[in-house]
Amino acid sequence: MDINFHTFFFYLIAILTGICAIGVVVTRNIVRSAAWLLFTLAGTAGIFFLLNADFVGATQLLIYVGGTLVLVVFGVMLTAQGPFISMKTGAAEWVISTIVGIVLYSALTYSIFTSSLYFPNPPHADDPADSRNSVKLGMGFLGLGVGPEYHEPSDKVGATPPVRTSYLLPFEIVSVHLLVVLIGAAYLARAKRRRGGAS
Amino acid sequence: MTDFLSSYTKFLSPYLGGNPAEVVIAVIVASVLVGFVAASAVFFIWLERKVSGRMQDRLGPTRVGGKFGWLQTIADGMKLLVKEDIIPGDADHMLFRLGPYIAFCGSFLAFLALPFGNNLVAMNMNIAVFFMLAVMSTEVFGIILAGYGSGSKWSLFGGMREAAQMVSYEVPMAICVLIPVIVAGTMNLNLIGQQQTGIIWNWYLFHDPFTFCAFWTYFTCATASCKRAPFDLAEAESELVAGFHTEYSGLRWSFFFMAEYGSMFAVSGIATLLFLGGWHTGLLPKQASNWLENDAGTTGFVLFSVLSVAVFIAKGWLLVFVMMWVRWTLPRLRIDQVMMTCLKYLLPISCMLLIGVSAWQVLPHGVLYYLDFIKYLGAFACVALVVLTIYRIFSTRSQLPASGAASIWNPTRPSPVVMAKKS
Amino acid sequence: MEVVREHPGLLYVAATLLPLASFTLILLAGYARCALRPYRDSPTCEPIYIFFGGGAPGRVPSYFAIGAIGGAFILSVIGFAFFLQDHPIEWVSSTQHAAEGGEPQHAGAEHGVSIAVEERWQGSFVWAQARPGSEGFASTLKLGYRIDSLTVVMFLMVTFIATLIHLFSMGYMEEELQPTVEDHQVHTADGYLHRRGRYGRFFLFLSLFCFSMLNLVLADNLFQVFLSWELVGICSYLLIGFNYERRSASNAANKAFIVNRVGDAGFVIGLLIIWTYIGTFNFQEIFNKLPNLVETGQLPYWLLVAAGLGIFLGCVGKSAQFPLHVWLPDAMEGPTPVSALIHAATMVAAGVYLVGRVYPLFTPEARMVIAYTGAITLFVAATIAIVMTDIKKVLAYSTVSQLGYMMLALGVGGWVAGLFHLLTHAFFKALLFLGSGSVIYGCHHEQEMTKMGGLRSKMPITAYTMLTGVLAIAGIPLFSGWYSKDAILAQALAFGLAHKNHFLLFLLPLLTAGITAFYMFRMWFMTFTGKPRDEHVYEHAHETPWMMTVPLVLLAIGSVFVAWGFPPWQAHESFLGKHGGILHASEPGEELAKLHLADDALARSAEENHEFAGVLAIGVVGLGILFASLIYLYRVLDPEESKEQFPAVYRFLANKWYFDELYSAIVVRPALVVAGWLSAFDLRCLDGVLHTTSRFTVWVSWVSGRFDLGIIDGLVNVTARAIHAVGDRLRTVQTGYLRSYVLFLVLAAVGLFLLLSWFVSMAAAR
Amino acid sequence: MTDPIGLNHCLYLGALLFVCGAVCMATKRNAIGVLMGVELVLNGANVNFVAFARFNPAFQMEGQMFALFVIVMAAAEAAVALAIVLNFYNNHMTVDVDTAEELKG
Repeated sequence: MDINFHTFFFYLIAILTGICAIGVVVTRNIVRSAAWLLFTLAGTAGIFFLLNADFVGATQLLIYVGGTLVLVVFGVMLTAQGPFISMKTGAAEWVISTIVGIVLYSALTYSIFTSSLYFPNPPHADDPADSRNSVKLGMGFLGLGVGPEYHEPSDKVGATPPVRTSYLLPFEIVSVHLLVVLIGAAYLARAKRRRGGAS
Repeated sequence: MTDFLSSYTKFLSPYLGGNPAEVVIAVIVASVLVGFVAASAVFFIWLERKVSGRMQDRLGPTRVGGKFGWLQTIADGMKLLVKEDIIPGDADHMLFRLGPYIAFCGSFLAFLALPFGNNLVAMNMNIAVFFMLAVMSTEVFGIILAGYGSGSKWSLFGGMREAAQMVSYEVPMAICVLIPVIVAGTMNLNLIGQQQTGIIWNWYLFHDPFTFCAFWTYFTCATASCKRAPFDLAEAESELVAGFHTEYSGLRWSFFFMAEYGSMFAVSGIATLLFLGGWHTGLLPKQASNWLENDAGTTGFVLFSVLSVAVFIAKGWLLVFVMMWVRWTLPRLRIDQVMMTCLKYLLPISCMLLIGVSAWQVLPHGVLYYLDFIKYLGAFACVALVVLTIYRIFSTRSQLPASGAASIWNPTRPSPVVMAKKS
Repeated sequence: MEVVREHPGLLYVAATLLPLASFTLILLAGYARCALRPYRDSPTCEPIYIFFGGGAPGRVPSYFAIGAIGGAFILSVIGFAFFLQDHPIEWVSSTQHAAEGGEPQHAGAEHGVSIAVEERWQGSFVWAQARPGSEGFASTLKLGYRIDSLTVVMFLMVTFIATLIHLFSMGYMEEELQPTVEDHQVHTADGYLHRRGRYGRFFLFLSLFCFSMLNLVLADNLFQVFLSWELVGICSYLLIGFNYERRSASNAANKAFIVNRVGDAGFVIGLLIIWTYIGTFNFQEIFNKLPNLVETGQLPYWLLVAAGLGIFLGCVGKSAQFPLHVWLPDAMEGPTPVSALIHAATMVAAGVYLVGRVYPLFTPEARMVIAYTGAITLFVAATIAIVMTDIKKVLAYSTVSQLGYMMLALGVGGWVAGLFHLLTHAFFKALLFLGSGSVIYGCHHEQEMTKMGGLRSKMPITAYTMLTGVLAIAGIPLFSGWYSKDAILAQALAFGLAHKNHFLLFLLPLLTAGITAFYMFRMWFMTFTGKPRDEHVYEHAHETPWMMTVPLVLLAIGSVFVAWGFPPWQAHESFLGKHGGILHASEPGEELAKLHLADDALARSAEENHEFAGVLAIGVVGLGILFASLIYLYRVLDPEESKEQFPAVYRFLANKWYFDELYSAIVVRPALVVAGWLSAFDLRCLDGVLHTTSRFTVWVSWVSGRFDLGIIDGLVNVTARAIHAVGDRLRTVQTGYLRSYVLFLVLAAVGLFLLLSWFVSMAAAR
Repeated sequence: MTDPIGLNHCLYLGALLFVCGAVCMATKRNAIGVLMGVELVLNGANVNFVAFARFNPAFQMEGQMFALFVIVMAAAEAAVALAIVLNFYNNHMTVDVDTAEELKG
């Protein structure tokens, strides 16, 4: 038994996250569901921290928990009217869904398992300093090459300097996409006068 | 977790060694932080009462615990601890219970990444300031859940307002935080603090006009995101009874207050570190400060650390005091005005500042050389303003009538101020 | 600045383009306003709409226009200064140069300049090329400018007069500023016509006109002249028809336009001949090539005559010469400033200007035609002017008459004299027209002289400035008209002496000089002296505002001094027209000499006969004035009586020599008859063919339609029904429940993963 | 339990989150509940991405980049989805997705 803190906390957080995720599914009350979802997301963020992805974890907290989830709960409150808070799902549907879910999970674990048999874990560098890469993420977003080197296929070796992946373009696309979504969502959700509302 | 604490293990491992040491250290650090948050909450509540009292020409607490009512908050806390724990019948029990803890956790987690002095930080993160913003943003969720879970319309309204306000104010606040981050080139609060070593004009507040403006913008947003007056719409007494914590009492209620005062200090701490030189006094030159820390032996190091922590906490408290000052000075805004302030004013201003500071960063060195005097100018102007204000305070006090300020409002006697105006 | 110093000709290009800019601005603002009018009530559009002028007409367009033309005037003055630096003109000369014979010093003004100086005053760019890359014979159309002394003087004249007329118009068109203008001359079912004010539109047209006129003067080639020529024509059309609701105005505009088309047809013929045989439109190139072409016979002589006459026909139309003069009097329907600017001072002078420009193209035969055309015109018009009672019509016929003088001068070889008269005439005719405008404005749009009289006391400035103009046009010594008219008469006399059988060419203008004086003084006396004939008009008459009197005064000063030389009492010493003066500098003497058309003896004879002709003219003019004062001032003779004594003559003159009736009989009516025939042919024959074709087409379509419905649609329908049946079976899969779709999705994912794992294991096992 | 934490552990967790999200989508009748399911699914994917970033040096950058983009996309998707839900609510006076069956075959 070589349980260090890393392992211990991973199991702890992973199990709690899993339980909370199941809680999201089984809770009938939608707001409680949201609370479970909050814990799931926070747990996921914890997993990210454990996996040395500080920046992603913090982003997860800031955007998911502080933004998206608040928005979702906001939506719940805007649409909540007594009976709609917990809408009952039929038992048959529950049974079917659960069976399908279990089958899917089995399929997934099976494929993970088989693939790990044939493709063993790649060796990973366990140096924490190496993985604290928020700076590299930022450089990637700014268009400086940070990915693995890629050599242009060419007759002459070394004719062109190796290219490294950078993420400026996707970053810009996502920015524009967010802006468009912002406008679109505002347009969709704006207060409309009902047609023929005067009558 | 090993990664989180790596800096501490490196520092302490010779003395404790191995894994058990990590547990012990983690526990100690957590207790110290919780203790600090609780203690400062206690202090702030007392301070708030005294400040509001003085501002309203009252004395505030005077009796409990001796001369200044030192123990008033402790007494209140005792009362809250032993109060009956009431959960309304219509409330959603689970969410009602959950709310205060989520709020407190969000506020408390922020302290993990807050350096109180050079390397005096629980978790020396690369993205410390981002982390702090992130975890503080989860605080709002607790409040929403509390507002919803109470099953009361006042609470629900309070929660909704809180949600809208916090989500909106997070945006300009984050942008304002980015401004010194751009100047510093790192999100590591410890490094940012180190970069401001030296005389007062090394503070990022005076680095250039944009950071100067960014400080005020940030502080406004921070006040709003702590839901402090004049932005305290979530608990507006005149409209919503007590807002999201209408149904709360006892210990749960005090958790909300711990969370509020905790996040007040947290945002003040961020402001201190980003703009006001962190743990630096602003009086010692860079060489002297470095000498004291590194070359003056253990005594110097300890002295330096104690001084750092004291200076940092003093600065944080000063900013918290300013928040209280503002609370008792300005009237509360309407909710639409609050949102308008954010979206129509603070957001564009912060965006402009961001662009401006980025432009400043890419200015040619030759130009920067000539623009460097701005920081001296700003620093001297600010210091002069502070000195002038203090002088005015004392000189004004000497001009007050001997009977004290209270006599001005005594209706039976003609007011000296009015008389002075007439003559 | 450096560019201007190196190419001062560009100043003139800029001066030309300024009015175009003003035109464009006003036009765009107008478009913007029209586009915005439907939205003028919306709060966002309203400020923009108001910015572009809003609902009511404003003064802003006139500021643009007057600014543009004023700027052009200033540029012209600056350009003149530059020009004098490069081309020394002697201000005080003496006749001994001419007497000494040979090429005197003044020739240096033309030939002494170096090539570099020539380059500075001209430039061009390719506008269109028939065969790109080849810049040769009859392939390249260029736009360009070439500044010589004629251009310079014309620019000064046109811009100066146009500026003043713009200023005058600001006052005259005042009532167009109202949002609703009542037109008393147009009756509708609801009484008088009400329309929107057209202040901006007026200045829009004026600006376009100024641009066109300046461009015409600036041009260095016939093609560009032709473009401007047509632009000027369209401006004239637009401005004559400014009050287009009036039937008379729209008719007059049409008439002017159509009559000009006749002239322009000749112009185009001339252009085609030049293009085909000479291969270029550039004046200099034409003149350089011409002698060689004529000598070698590559250009047949009769074609050269035809080309000259064709171009002259264009000039006849534009300058309202007999027999195409009928449009000009009718053109008086336009607002008076327009009459002053276009139909007196500048545009009609374009014909004369062009004749001067292409002077070497005219063979002696062509010149004779020009001379006789001018002579007939000047006489006919003057006789008609005697009986006209409309103040503007009198001036219109006097314009025609004076233009006849210019043509005559050109025809008899007096190049300088003709263009000299063009310049002086512009000043005093603009003055007279503006004065008449002032009178009309002061009398509330009363144009009949029979209702005026005694206005001298009511509007003194107008009266005395107009008197100056009358004296000038009559040819009283020391007034500008005297110098130019003397020059013409001297030239005509010299010509008549040289060619005895054409002596009529001297007698007619001499006689007409007297008639001119008579009818001009008649006009002045009827308008300003004596007892008021119509009390109502007299009561309401008033002096006009400063915007209208200031131009009058300036023009009066101009009509006195513009032709002065040193000493002023010597008619042939006028700096404009003297031998060696500024106009003489650009006389195409060299080109004429190459074509053996120069006649030095004639020129010398003209110099010698100058004084004799002058004395004769003064005598005739004095007689004319005497008659006029006897009849209209002192009332010794009653004009009504003479009218009754010579009814046939009066009717003949009052009906304008029956020109309109003549044209109606020989042109208009036959044209209408032929048009009727053509219409009948169109209706019967062409339409019949068309109807048959269409019936056939309908039948074919019906057959095709049956085929389409039965066979093609049938196939399509079968396919569609099959697909519909299949879809009907399949649609039950789509339950409409979102969650069942998710379940399908998950099941599919399960299948996919199992398949994937199987593949992976297979691959790995191998 | 005795293995050091490796790729597979994270993948199992991601799969669990994914399956929970899918089942959540299939069972919740509340439109916002469906939306939560989507968030869960995306989180499962994110866990996988970050795990690959951690354990496969070739994906060290890409994994985290993709995780970030997924988070941003999720935020955008949530905004649009909520707007749609609000519209749905305006039209049907409920957020029960089973009432949206106008398009059934």
